[in-house]
Amino acid sequence: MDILQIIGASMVLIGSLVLLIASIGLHRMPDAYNRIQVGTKASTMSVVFVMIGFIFILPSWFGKFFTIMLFVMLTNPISSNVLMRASHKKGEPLSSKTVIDNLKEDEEKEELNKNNENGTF
Amino acid sequence: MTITIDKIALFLGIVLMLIGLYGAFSLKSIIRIILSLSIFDTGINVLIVSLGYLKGRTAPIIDGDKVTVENIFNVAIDPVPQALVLTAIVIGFGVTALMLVYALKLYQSKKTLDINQFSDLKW
Amino acid sequence: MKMELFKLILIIVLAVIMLASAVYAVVSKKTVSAVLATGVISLLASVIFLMLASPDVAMTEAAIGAGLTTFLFFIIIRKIEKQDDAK
Amino acid sequence: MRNSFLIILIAAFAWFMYDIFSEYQTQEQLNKTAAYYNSNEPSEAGAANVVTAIVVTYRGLDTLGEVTVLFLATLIIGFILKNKAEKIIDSKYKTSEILETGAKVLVPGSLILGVYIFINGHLTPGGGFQGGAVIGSAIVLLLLADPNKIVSHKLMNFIESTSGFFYVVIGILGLIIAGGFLDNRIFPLGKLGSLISAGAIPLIYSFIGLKVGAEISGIVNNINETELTDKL
Repeated sequence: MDILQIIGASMVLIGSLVLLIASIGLHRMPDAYNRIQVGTKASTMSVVFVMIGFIFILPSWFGKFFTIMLFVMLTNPISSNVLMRASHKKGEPLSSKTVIDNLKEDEEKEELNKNNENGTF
Repeated sequence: MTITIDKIALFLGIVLMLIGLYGAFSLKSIIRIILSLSIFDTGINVLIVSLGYLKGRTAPIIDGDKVTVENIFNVAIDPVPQALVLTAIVIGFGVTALMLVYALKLYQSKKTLDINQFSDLKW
Repeated sequence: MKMELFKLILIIVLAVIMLASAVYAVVSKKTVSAVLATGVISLLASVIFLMLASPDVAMTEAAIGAGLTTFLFFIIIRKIEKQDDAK
Repeated sequence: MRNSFLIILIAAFAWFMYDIFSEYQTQEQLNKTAAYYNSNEPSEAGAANVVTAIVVTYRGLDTLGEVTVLFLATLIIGFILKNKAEKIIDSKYKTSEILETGAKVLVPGSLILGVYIFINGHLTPGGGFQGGAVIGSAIVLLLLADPNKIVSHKLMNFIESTSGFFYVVIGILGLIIAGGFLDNRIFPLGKLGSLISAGAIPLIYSFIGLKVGAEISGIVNNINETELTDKL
Protein backbone atom coordinates (compact mmCIF):
# COMPACT_ATOMS: atom_id res chain seq x y z
CA MET A 1 0.00 0.00 0.00
CA ASP A 2 1.16 3.44 -0.91
CA ILE A 3 1.95 5.97 1.83
CA LEU A 4 -0.29 8.54 0.11
CA GLN A 5 -3.19 6.13 0.22
CA ILE A 6 -2.73 5.55 3.94
CA ILE A 7 -2.71 9.31 4.59
CA GLY A 8 -5.78 9.74 2.39
CA ALA A 9 -7.68 6.91 4.07
CA SER A 10 -6.95 8.28 7.53
CA MET A 11 -8.17 11.73 6.41
CA VAL A 12 -11.43 10.17 5.20
CA LEU A 13 -11.72 8.35 8.54
CA ILE A 14 -11.23 11.62 10.46
CA GLY A 15 -13.89 13.27 8.31
CA SER A 16 -16.42 10.55 8.96
CA LEU A 17 -15.65 10.63 12.69
CA VAL A 18 -16.36 14.38 12.72
CA LEU A 19 -19.67 13.67 11.02
CA LEU A 20 -20.46 11.00 13.62
CA ILE A 21 -19.78 13.40 16.47
CA ALA A 22 -21.99 15.97 14.76
CA SER A 23 -24.85 13.50 14.50
CA ILE A 24 -24.55 12.76 18.21
CA GLY A 25 -24.55 16.48 18.91
CA LEU A 26 -27.66 16.89 16.78
CA HIS A 27 -29.53 14.79 19.36
CA ARG A 28 -28.05 16.45 22.41
CA MET A 29 -28.50 20.11 21.48
CA PRO A 30 -31.46 21.88 23.11
CA ASP A 31 -32.97 24.08 20.36
CA ALA A 32 -33.10 24.56 16.58
CA TYR A 33 -30.35 27.18 16.41
CA ASN A 34 -27.79 25.04 18.19
CA ARG A 35 -28.73 22.07 16.04
CA ILE A 36 -28.26 24.02 12.81
CA GLN A 37 -24.93 25.29 14.06
CA VAL A 38 -23.70 21.80 14.93
CA GLY A 39 -24.85 20.35 11.64
CA THR A 40 -23.32 23.04 9.46
CA LYS A 41 -20.01 23.47 11.19
CA ALA A 42 -19.26 19.79 11.50
CA SER A 43 -20.51 18.74 8.07
CA THR A 44 -18.48 21.46 6.35
CA MET A 45 -15.37 20.37 8.23
CA SER A 46 -15.98 16.71 7.51
CA VAL A 47 -16.48 17.34 3.78
CA VAL A 48 -13.21 19.29 3.73
CA PHE A 49 -11.41 16.39 5.43
CA VAL A 50 -12.94 13.77 3.14
CA MET A 51 -12.08 15.77 0.03
CA ILE A 52 -8.48 16.29 1.14
CA GLY A 53 -8.28 12.55 1.73
CA PHE A 54 -9.62 11.88 -1.77
CA ILE A 55 -7.01 14.26 -3.20
CA PHE A 56 -4.32 12.15 -1.54
CA ILE A 57 -5.82 8.93 -2.87
CA LEU A 58 -6.44 10.21 -6.44
CA PRO A 59 -4.05 13.14 -7.10
CA SER A 60 -5.04 13.42 -10.76
CA TRP A 61 -8.57 14.51 -9.80
CA PHE A 62 -7.28 17.46 -7.74
CA GLY A 63 -9.27 20.10 -9.62
CA LYS A 64 -12.64 18.42 -9.25
CA PHE A 65 -12.30 17.63 -5.56
CA PHE A 66 -11.00 21.12 -4.85
CA THR A 67 -13.99 22.63 -6.66
CA ILE A 68 -16.40 20.48 -4.64
CA MET A 69 -14.65 21.56 -1.44
CA LEU A 70 -14.87 25.22 -2.41
CA PHE A 71 -18.56 24.95 -3.30
CA VAL A 72 -19.44 23.24 -0.02
CA MET A 73 -17.40 25.71 2.00
CA LEU A 74 -19.22 28.60 0.32
CA THR A 75 -22.78 27.28 0.20
CA ASN A 76 -23.15 25.42 3.49
CA PRO A 77 -22.68 28.40 5.86
CA ILE A 78 -24.81 30.68 3.67
CA SER A 79 -27.71 28.26 3.54
CA SER A 80 -27.64 27.61 7.28
CA ASN A 81 -27.51 31.35 7.91
CA VAL A 82 -30.62 31.82 5.80
CA LEU A 83 -32.39 28.96 7.56
CA MET A 84 -31.56 30.40 10.96
CA ARG A 85 -32.80 33.85 10.01
CA ALA A 86 -36.02 32.37 8.69
CA SER A 87 -36.67 30.41 11.87
CA HIS A 88 -35.85 33.48 13.97
CA LYS A 89 -38.29 35.58 11.99
CA LYS A 90 -40.93 32.90 12.38
CA GLY A 91 -40.48 33.04 16.15
CA GLU A 92 -38.88 29.72 16.88
CA PRO A 93 -38.25 29.72 20.67
CA LEU A 94 -34.70 29.89 21.95
CA SER A 95 -33.36 27.51 24.54
CA SER A 96 -33.82 28.56 28.14
CA LYS A 97 -30.06 28.67 28.65
CA THR A 98 -29.58 31.34 25.97
CA VAL A 99 -27.85 34.46 27.29
CA ILE A 100 -27.85 36.89 24.36
CA ASP A 101 -29.91 37.36 21.19
CA ASN A 102 -28.08 39.84 18.98
CA LEU A 103 -30.38 39.62 15.98
CA LYS A 104 -33.41 40.59 18.05
CA GLU A 105 -31.54 43.54 19.58
CA ASP A 106 -30.51 44.71 16.13
CA GLU A 107 -34.04 44.50 14.83
CA GLU A 108 -35.39 46.41 17.83
CA LYS A 109 -32.74 49.09 17.37
CA GLU A 110 -33.65 49.46 13.73
CA GLU A 111 -37.32 49.72 14.59
CA LEU A 112 -36.51 52.40 17.19
CA ASN A 113 -34.45 54.39 14.68
CA LYS A 114 -37.24 54.27 12.14
CA ASN A 115 -39.78 55.47 14.69
CA ASN A 116 -37.50 58.30 15.79
CA GLU A 117 -37.02 59.50 12.24
CA ASN A 118 -40.74 59.45 11.67
CA GLY A 119 -41.29 61.35 14.88
CA THR A 120 -38.87 64.18 14.15
CA PHE A 121 -40.08 64.85 10.68
CA MET B 1 -35.90 -16.17 -7.39
CA THR B 2 -32.95 -14.09 -6.29
CA ILE B 3 -33.36 -10.53 -5.12
CA THR B 4 -31.38 -8.00 -7.12
CA ILE B 5 -31.25 -4.22 -6.89
CA ASP B 6 -33.14 -3.66 -10.13
CA LYS B 7 -36.05 -5.79 -8.86
CA ILE B 8 -36.26 -3.67 -5.71
CA ALA B 9 -36.15 -0.52 -7.82
CA LEU B 10 -38.92 -1.89 -10.04
CA PHE B 11 -41.06 -2.66 -6.99
CA LEU B 12 -40.30 0.80 -5.58
CA GLY B 13 -41.35 2.47 -8.83
CA ILE B 14 -44.64 0.55 -8.95
CA VAL B 15 -45.51 1.35 -5.33
CA LEU B 16 -44.61 5.03 -5.81
CA MET B 17 -46.93 5.11 -8.82
CA LEU B 18 -49.76 3.55 -6.79
CA ILE B 19 -49.28 6.02 -3.92
CA GLY B 20 -49.22 8.94 -6.36
CA LEU B 21 -52.36 7.68 -8.07
CA TYR B 22 -54.16 7.30 -4.74
CA GLY B 23 -53.15 10.82 -3.74
CA ALA B 24 -54.21 12.34 -7.04
CA PHE B 25 -57.67 10.82 -6.74
CA SER B 26 -58.33 11.19 -3.03
CA LEU B 27 -56.91 14.59 -2.10
CA LYS B 28 -58.96 17.78 -2.27
CA SER B 29 -56.47 20.60 -2.68
CA ILE B 30 -55.21 21.25 -6.20
CA ILE B 31 -51.64 21.86 -5.05
CA ARG B 32 -51.64 18.46 -3.31
CA ILE B 33 -52.99 16.79 -6.44
CA ILE B 34 -50.13 18.27 -8.48
CA LEU B 35 -47.73 17.06 -5.80
CA SER B 36 -49.14 13.53 -6.06
CA LEU B 37 -48.75 13.63 -9.83
CA SER B 38 -45.13 14.61 -9.33
CA ILE B 39 -44.66 11.53 -7.10
CA PHE B 40 -46.28 9.44 -9.86
CA ASP B 41 -43.78 10.93 -12.32
CA THR B 42 -40.82 9.96 -10.13
CA GLY B 43 -42.20 6.43 -9.85
CA ILE B 44 -42.43 6.06 -13.62
CA ASN B 45 -38.85 7.27 -14.01
CA VAL B 46 -37.53 4.79 -11.44
CA LEU B 47 -39.45 1.97 -13.14
CA ILE B 48 -38.13 2.73 -16.64
CA VAL B 49 -34.51 3.10 -15.50
CA SER B 50 -34.68 -0.17 -13.56
CA LEU B 51 -35.84 -1.98 -16.70
CA GLY B 52 -32.57 -1.11 -18.43
CA TYR B 53 -30.27 -2.37 -15.70
CA LEU B 54 -28.12 -5.44 -16.25
CA LYS B 55 -26.53 -7.20 -13.31
CA GLY B 56 -22.99 -6.19 -12.48
CA ARG B 57 -22.52 -3.78 -15.37
CA THR B 58 -21.57 -0.11 -15.41
CA ALA B 59 -22.69 3.05 -17.17
CA PRO B 60 -22.24 3.23 -20.97
CA ILE B 61 -19.51 5.86 -20.92
CA ILE B 62 -16.19 5.03 -22.57
CA ASP B 63 -13.47 6.24 -20.23
CA GLY B 64 -10.65 4.10 -21.60
CA ASP B 65 -10.12 2.43 -18.24
CA LYS B 66 -12.97 0.11 -17.26
CA VAL B 67 -15.03 0.58 -20.40
CA THR B 68 -13.23 0.64 -23.74
CA VAL B 69 -14.36 0.47 -27.34
CA GLU B 70 -13.64 -3.27 -27.44
CA ASN B 71 -15.46 -4.43 -24.33
CA ILE B 72 -18.35 -1.95 -24.15
CA PHE B 73 -20.62 -4.68 -25.51
CA ASN B 74 -19.95 -6.82 -22.45
CA VAL B 75 -19.68 -4.34 -19.56
CA ALA B 76 -22.15 -1.52 -20.29
CA ILE B 77 -25.88 -1.43 -19.57
CA ASP B 78 -28.78 -0.55 -21.86
CA PRO B 79 -28.55 3.18 -22.72
CA VAL B 80 -31.98 3.62 -24.33
CA PRO B 81 -34.15 3.89 -21.14
CA GLN B 82 -31.73 6.46 -19.75
CA ALA B 83 -32.11 8.63 -22.83
CA LEU B 84 -35.90 8.38 -22.57
CA VAL B 85 -36.00 9.24 -18.88
CA LEU B 86 -33.63 12.17 -19.40
CA THR B 87 -36.16 13.93 -21.60
CA ALA B 88 -39.10 12.76 -19.47
CA ILE B 89 -37.77 14.51 -16.37
CA VAL B 90 -37.37 17.84 -18.18
CA ILE B 91 -40.84 17.59 -19.70
CA GLY B 92 -42.17 16.71 -16.25
CA PHE B 93 -40.74 19.96 -14.92
CA GLY B 94 -42.40 21.96 -17.69
CA VAL B 95 -45.77 20.27 -17.13
CA THR B 96 -45.57 20.75 -13.36
CA ALA B 97 -44.80 24.45 -13.83
CA LEU B 98 -47.73 24.80 -16.20
CA MET B 99 -50.13 23.07 -13.80
CA LEU B 100 -48.95 25.21 -10.90
CA VAL B 101 -49.48 28.42 -12.86
CA TYR B 102 -53.00 27.29 -13.77
CA ALA B 103 -53.61 26.57 -10.07
CA LEU B 104 -52.45 30.10 -9.28
CA LYS B 105 -54.85 31.54 -11.84
CA LEU B 106 -57.71 29.40 -10.52
CA TYR B 107 -57.05 30.68 -7.04
CA GLN B 108 -57.06 34.23 -8.35
CA SER B 109 -60.49 33.86 -9.91
CA LYS B 110 -62.22 31.58 -7.37
CA LYS B 111 -60.35 32.38 -4.12
CA THR B 112 -60.16 28.69 -3.26
CA LEU B 113 -58.12 25.60 -4.12
CA ASP B 114 -60.71 23.03 -3.04
CA ILE B 115 -61.50 20.78 -5.97
CA ASN B 116 -65.13 20.35 -4.89
CA GLN B 117 -65.79 24.06 -5.24
CA PHE B 118 -65.16 24.04 -8.96
CA SER B 119 -68.59 22.98 -10.13
CA ASP B 120 -69.17 25.35 -13.02
CA LEU B 121 -69.62 22.69 -15.67
CA LYS B 122 -71.34 20.17 -13.41
CA TRP B 123 -75.07 19.78 -13.23
CA MET C 1 -19.99 -10.46 -3.57
CA LYS C 2 -19.71 -8.34 -0.43
CA MET C 3 -20.25 -5.23 -2.55
CA GLU C 4 -23.46 -6.71 -3.95
CA LEU C 5 -24.83 -7.34 -0.47
CA PHE C 6 -23.93 -3.81 0.61
CA LYS C 7 -25.69 -2.36 -2.43
CA LEU C 8 -28.74 -4.49 -1.70
CA ILE C 9 -28.98 -3.28 1.91
CA LEU C 10 -28.45 0.33 0.87
CA ILE C 11 -31.14 0.24 -1.79
CA ILE C 12 -33.62 -1.41 0.59
CA VAL C 13 -33.00 1.33 3.19
CA LEU C 14 -33.43 4.02 0.52
CA ALA C 15 -36.62 2.40 -0.75
CA VAL C 16 -38.14 2.23 2.73
CA ILE C 17 -37.36 5.91 3.38
CA MET C 18 -38.81 6.88 -0.01
CA LEU C 19 -42.01 4.93 0.53
CA ALA C 20 -42.43 6.43 4.01
CA SER C 21 -41.95 9.93 2.56
CA ALA C 22 -44.46 9.19 -0.20
CA VAL C 23 -47.10 8.03 2.28
CA TYR C 24 -46.39 11.08 4.44
CA ALA C 25 -46.69 13.39 1.42
CA VAL C 26 -50.13 11.98 0.66
CA VAL C 27 -51.62 11.75 4.17
CA SER C 28 -50.04 14.81 5.82
CA LYS C 29 -52.24 17.80 6.63
CA LYS C 30 -49.52 20.40 6.07
CA THR C 31 -48.80 21.32 2.46
CA VAL C 32 -45.30 22.62 3.16
CA SER C 33 -44.26 19.34 4.80
CA ALA C 34 -45.72 17.43 1.88
CA VAL C 35 -43.66 19.49 -0.58
CA LEU C 36 -40.52 18.80 1.44
CA ALA C 37 -41.32 15.07 1.52
CA THR C 38 -41.64 15.08 -2.27
CA GLY C 39 -38.25 16.77 -2.48
CA VAL C 40 -36.79 13.99 -0.31
CA ILE C 41 -38.29 11.38 -2.67
CA SER C 42 -36.66 13.04 -5.70
CA LEU C 43 -33.29 13.39 -3.97
CA LEU C 44 -33.20 9.74 -2.92
CA ALA C 45 -34.42 8.70 -6.37
CA SER C 46 -31.31 10.34 -7.80
CA VAL C 47 -29.18 8.15 -5.51
CA ILE C 48 -31.06 5.10 -6.76
CA PHE C 49 -30.45 6.15 -10.37
CA LEU C 50 -26.75 6.42 -9.57
CA MET C 51 -26.80 2.89 -8.13
CA LEU C 52 -28.56 1.64 -11.26
CA ALA C 53 -25.52 2.88 -13.27
CA SER C 54 -27.19 5.86 -14.91
CA PRO C 55 -25.32 9.00 -13.79
CA ASP C 56 -26.91 11.19 -16.48
CA VAL C 57 -30.41 10.62 -15.13
CA ALA C 58 -29.17 11.05 -11.57
CA MET C 59 -27.80 14.51 -12.36
CA THR C 60 -31.00 15.60 -14.06
CA GLU C 61 -33.20 14.33 -11.25
CA ALA C 62 -31.06 15.98 -8.57
CA ALA C 63 -31.04 19.35 -10.34
CA ILE C 64 -34.59 19.48 -11.63
CA GLY C 65 -36.65 17.12 -9.48
CA ALA C 66 -35.16 17.92 -6.11
CA GLY C 67 -34.11 21.52 -6.67
CA LEU C 68 -36.24 23.44 -9.12
CA THR C 69 -39.59 21.67 -8.67
CA THR C 70 -39.48 22.11 -4.89
CA PHE C 71 -38.61 25.77 -5.31
CA LEU C 72 -41.47 26.22 -7.76
CA PHE C 73 -43.99 24.72 -5.31
CA PHE C 74 -42.72 26.97 -2.53
CA ILE C 75 -42.87 30.14 -4.59
CA ILE C 76 -46.45 29.35 -5.69
CA ILE C 77 -47.51 28.66 -2.09
CA ARG C 78 -45.93 31.94 -1.06
CA LYS C 79 -47.81 33.87 -3.75
CA ILE C 80 -51.10 32.34 -2.60
CA GLU C 81 -50.39 33.07 1.07
CA LYS C 82 -49.43 36.64 0.20
CA GLN C 83 -52.82 37.20 -1.38
CA ASP C 84 -54.47 35.78 1.72
CA ASP C 85 -52.58 38.28 3.85
CA ALA C 86 -53.48 41.20 1.61
CA LYS C 87 -57.17 40.50 1.93
CA MET D 1 -69.24 5.46 -3.26
CA ARG D 2 -66.31 7.48 -4.44
CA ASN D 3 -63.88 5.72 -2.13
CA SER D 4 -64.89 2.24 -3.18
CA PHE D 5 -64.52 3.22 -6.82
CA LEU D 6 -61.06 4.56 -6.03
CA ILE D 7 -60.05 1.35 -4.28
CA ILE D 8 -61.25 -0.73 -7.24
CA LEU D 9 -59.26 1.47 -9.61
CA ILE D 10 -56.09 1.25 -7.54
CA ALA D 11 -56.49 -2.52 -7.18
CA ALA D 12 -56.91 -2.92 -10.94
CA PHE D 13 -53.81 -0.85 -11.57
CA ALA D 14 -51.88 -2.83 -8.97
CA TRP D 15 -52.96 -6.13 -10.55
CA PHE D 16 -51.87 -4.90 -13.96
CA MET D 17 -48.54 -3.82 -12.56
CA TYR D 18 -48.10 -7.10 -10.66
CA ASP D 19 -48.27 -8.88 -14.01
CA ILE D 20 -45.25 -6.91 -15.20
CA PHE D 21 -43.41 -7.40 -11.93
CA SER D 22 -43.91 -11.16 -11.68
CA GLU D 23 -42.71 -11.83 -15.20
CA TYR D 24 -39.66 -9.60 -14.89
CA GLN D 25 -36.28 -11.31 -15.02
CA THR D 26 -32.96 -9.58 -14.63
CA GLN D 27 -31.38 -9.79 -18.04
CA GLU D 28 -27.88 -11.10 -18.67
CA GLN D 29 -27.48 -9.92 -22.27
CA LEU D 30 -28.27 -6.67 -24.01
CA ASN D 31 -31.32 -6.67 -26.24
CA LYS D 32 -30.94 -6.01 -29.97
CA THR D 33 -31.39 -2.23 -29.97
CA ALA D 34 -29.06 -1.66 -27.06
CA ALA D 35 -26.47 -4.02 -28.53
CA TYR D 36 -26.53 -2.07 -31.79
CA TYR D 37 -26.16 1.26 -30.02
CA ASN D 38 -23.42 0.07 -27.68
CA SER D 39 -21.30 -1.63 -30.32
CA ASN D 40 -21.71 0.75 -33.28
CA GLU D 41 -21.94 4.11 -31.55
CA PRO D 42 -18.17 4.75 -31.11
CA SER D 43 -17.51 4.33 -34.82
CA GLU D 44 -20.69 6.01 -36.09
CA ALA D 45 -21.15 8.99 -33.80
CA GLY D 46 -17.83 9.08 -31.97
CA ALA D 47 -19.05 10.24 -28.57
CA ALA D 48 -17.63 8.68 -25.43
CA ASN D 49 -20.98 8.97 -23.66
CA VAL D 50 -23.41 6.66 -25.46
CA VAL D 51 -26.47 8.26 -23.83
CA THR D 52 -25.51 11.64 -25.25
CA ALA D 53 -25.17 10.18 -28.74
CA ILE D 54 -28.63 8.62 -28.48
CA VAL D 55 -30.24 11.78 -27.16
CA VAL D 56 -28.63 14.10 -29.70
CA THR D 57 -28.16 12.02 -32.84
CA TYR D 58 -30.07 8.74 -32.98
CA ARG D 59 -33.14 10.15 -31.24
CA GLY D 60 -32.51 13.75 -32.26
CA LEU D 61 -36.05 14.38 -33.42
CA ASP D 62 -37.38 13.34 -29.99
CA THR D 63 -35.11 15.89 -28.39
CA LEU D 64 -36.26 18.57 -30.81
CA GLY D 65 -39.85 17.77 -29.90
CA GLU D 66 -39.00 17.79 -26.22
CA VAL D 67 -37.37 21.20 -26.44
CA THR D 68 -40.44 22.40 -28.33
CA VAL D 69 -42.72 21.15 -25.54
CA LEU D 70 -40.67 23.03 -22.97
CA PHE D 71 -40.73 26.14 -25.17
CA LEU D 72 -44.52 25.90 -25.45
CA ALA D 73 -44.81 25.53 -21.67
CA THR D 74 -42.72 28.69 -21.22
CA LEU D 75 -44.78 30.51 -23.82
CA ILE D 76 -48.10 29.55 -22.23
CA ILE D 77 -46.87 30.50 -18.76
CA GLY D 78 -45.78 33.89 -20.04
CA PHE D 79 -49.12 34.28 -21.79
CA ILE D 80 -51.23 33.34 -18.76
CA LEU D 81 -49.30 35.62 -16.41
CA LYS D 82 -49.24 38.48 -18.84
CA ASN D 83 -50.99 41.14 -16.75
CA LYS D 84 -48.09 41.97 -14.52
CA ALA D 85 -48.61 44.61 -11.91
CA GLU D 86 -46.14 47.41 -11.47
CA LYS D 87 -42.96 46.14 -9.89
CA ILE D 88 -43.63 46.77 -6.20
CA ILE D 89 -40.58 47.26 -4.07
CA ASP D 90 -41.29 44.95 -1.17
CA SER D 91 -39.50 46.62 1.70
CA LYS D 92 -40.71 44.08 4.26
CA TYR D 93 -38.80 41.30 2.57
CA LYS D 94 -35.19 41.97 3.41
CA THR D 95 -32.46 39.44 2.82
CA SER D 96 -29.33 39.29 4.88
CA GLU D 97 -26.10 40.80 3.71
CA ILE D 98 -24.42 37.38 3.84
CA LEU D 99 -26.85 35.93 1.32
CA GLU D 100 -26.46 38.87 -1.05
CA THR D 101 -22.67 38.72 -0.98
CA GLY D 102 -22.66 34.96 -1.23
CA ALA D 103 -24.98 35.08 -4.23
CA LYS D 104 -22.62 37.51 -5.95
CA VAL D 105 -19.84 34.97 -5.57
CA LEU D 106 -21.89 31.85 -6.29
CA VAL D 107 -23.99 32.87 -9.29
CA PRO D 108 -21.07 33.28 -11.74
CA GLY D 109 -19.57 30.05 -10.41
CA SER D 110 -22.82 28.18 -10.98
CA LEU D 111 -23.14 29.62 -14.49
CA ILE D 112 -19.62 28.45 -15.31
CA LEU D 113 -20.39 25.02 -13.86
CA GLY D 114 -23.48 24.78 -16.06
CA VAL D 115 -21.50 25.71 -19.16
CA TYR D 116 -18.80 23.18 -18.22
CA ILE D 117 -21.42 20.46 -17.83
CA PHE D 118 -22.94 20.94 -21.27
CA ILE D 119 -19.68 21.49 -23.12
CA ASN D 120 -18.35 18.19 -21.71
CA GLY D 121 -21.63 16.39 -22.30
CA HIS D 122 -20.18 13.98 -24.86
CA LEU D 123 -17.31 12.87 -22.59
CA THR D 124 -18.65 12.76 -19.04
CA PRO D 125 -22.09 12.30 -17.50
CA GLY D 126 -24.10 15.42 -18.10
CA GLY D 127 -25.16 17.46 -21.04
CA GLY D 128 -27.56 20.09 -22.21
CA PHE D 129 -30.48 19.31 -19.92
CA GLN D 130 -28.36 19.05 -16.79
CA GLY D 131 -26.33 22.15 -17.64
CA GLY D 132 -29.49 24.07 -18.43
CA ALA D 133 -30.95 23.04 -15.08
CA VAL D 134 -27.82 24.26 -13.29
CA ILE D 135 -28.05 27.60 -15.12
CA GLY D 136 -31.71 27.83 -14.09
CA SER D 137 -30.71 27.14 -10.48
CA ALA D 138 -28.19 29.98 -10.66
CA ILE D 139 -30.96 32.35 -11.76
CA VAL D 140 -33.13 31.03 -8.91
CA LEU D 141 -30.33 31.86 -6.46
CA LEU D 142 -30.07 35.35 -7.95
CA LEU D 143 -33.80 35.90 -7.46
CA LEU D 144 -33.73 34.43 -3.94
CA ALA D 145 -30.98 36.80 -2.88
CA ASP D 146 -32.89 39.81 -4.17
CA PRO D 147 -36.54 39.20 -5.12
CA ASN D 148 -36.88 42.74 -6.48
CA LYS D 149 -34.10 42.22 -8.98
CA ILE D 150 -35.17 42.59 -12.59
CA VAL D 151 -33.81 39.86 -14.85
CA SER D 152 -34.05 40.97 -18.46
CA HIS D 153 -36.76 39.15 -20.40
CA LYS D 154 -35.35 40.42 -23.67
CA LEU D 155 -31.97 38.80 -23.09
CA MET D 156 -33.58 35.45 -22.23
CA ASN D 157 -35.84 35.54 -25.26
CA PHE D 158 -32.85 36.41 -27.43
CA ILE D 159 -30.73 33.52 -26.10
CA GLU D 160 -33.68 31.13 -26.30
CA SER D 161 -34.68 31.95 -29.86
CA THR D 162 -31.14 32.23 -31.21
CA SER D 163 -30.06 28.86 -29.85
CA GLY D 164 -33.25 27.25 -31.07
CA PHE D 165 -32.66 28.72 -34.53
CA PHE D 166 -29.08 27.45 -34.71
CA TYR D 167 -30.19 24.04 -33.44
CA VAL D 168 -32.52 23.67 -36.41
CA VAL D 169 -29.93 25.16 -38.79
CA ILE D 170 -27.39 22.52 -37.77
CA GLY D 171 -30.05 19.87 -38.26
CA ILE D 172 -30.72 21.06 -41.82
CA LEU D 173 -26.96 21.26 -42.51
CA GLY D 174 -26.83 17.59 -41.59
CA LEU D 175 -29.56 16.97 -44.14
CA ILE D 176 -27.50 18.71 -46.85
CA ILE D 177 -23.92 17.62 -46.07
CA ALA D 178 -24.27 14.31 -44.23
CA GLY D 179 -26.78 11.50 -44.09
CA GLY D 180 -29.91 13.03 -42.62
CA PHE D 181 -31.61 15.51 -40.32
CA LEU D 182 -29.50 16.23 -37.20
CA ASP D 183 -26.68 13.97 -38.43
CA ASN D 184 -23.56 14.85 -36.46
CA ARG D 185 -21.07 14.01 -39.19
CA ILE D 186 -21.02 17.50 -40.71
CA PHE D 187 -17.70 17.95 -38.88
CA PRO D 188 -14.96 15.30 -38.73
CA LEU D 189 -15.50 12.87 -35.88
CA GLY D 190 -12.04 13.33 -34.41
CA LYS D 191 -10.34 11.24 -31.77
CA LEU D 192 -12.65 9.44 -29.34
CA GLY D 193 -12.47 11.00 -25.89
CA SER D 194 -11.00 14.40 -26.76
CA LEU D 195 -12.93 17.62 -26.21
CA ILE D 196 -13.29 18.49 -29.89
CA SER D 197 -14.71 15.24 -31.21
CA ALA D 198 -17.99 13.55 -32.08
CA GLY D 199 -18.76 15.97 -34.90
CA ALA D 200 -21.62 18.34 -34.14
CA ILE D 201 -22.71 16.74 -30.84
CA PRO D 202 -20.98 19.24 -28.49
CA LEU D 203 -22.30 22.16 -30.54
CA ILE D 204 -25.88 20.85 -30.61
CA TYR D 205 -25.83 19.99 -26.91
CA SER D 206 -24.50 23.44 -26.07
CA PHE D 207 -27.39 25.02 -27.94
CA ILE D 208 -29.82 22.71 -26.14
CA GLY D 209 -28.22 23.69 -22.83
CA LEU D 210 -28.55 27.41 -23.52
CA LYS D 211 -32.14 26.92 -24.65
CA VAL D 212 -33.18 24.85 -21.63
CA GLY D 213 -31.41 27.24 -19.26
CA ALA D 214 -33.13 30.26 -20.77
CA GLU D 215 -36.50 28.50 -20.69
CA ILE D 216 -36.24 27.44 -17.04
CA SER D 217 -35.05 30.90 -16.05
CA GLY D 218 -37.95 32.39 -18.01
CA ILE D 219 -40.50 30.23 -16.18
CA VAL D 220 -39.09 31.11 -12.76
CA ASN D 221 -38.74 34.79 -13.64
CA ASN D 222 -42.28 35.04 -14.94
CA ILE D 223 -43.74 33.45 -11.83
CA ASN D 224 -41.58 35.58 -9.55
CA GLU D 225 -42.69 38.84 -11.18
CA THR D 226 -46.39 38.07 -10.89
CA GLU D 227 -48.25 39.78 -8.13
CA LEU D 228 -51.72 38.41 -7.58
CA THR D 229 -54.42 41.02 -7.75
CA ASP D 230 -58.16 40.75 -7.44
CA LYS D 231 -58.81 41.80 -11.01
CA LEU D 232 -58.31 39.21 -13.67
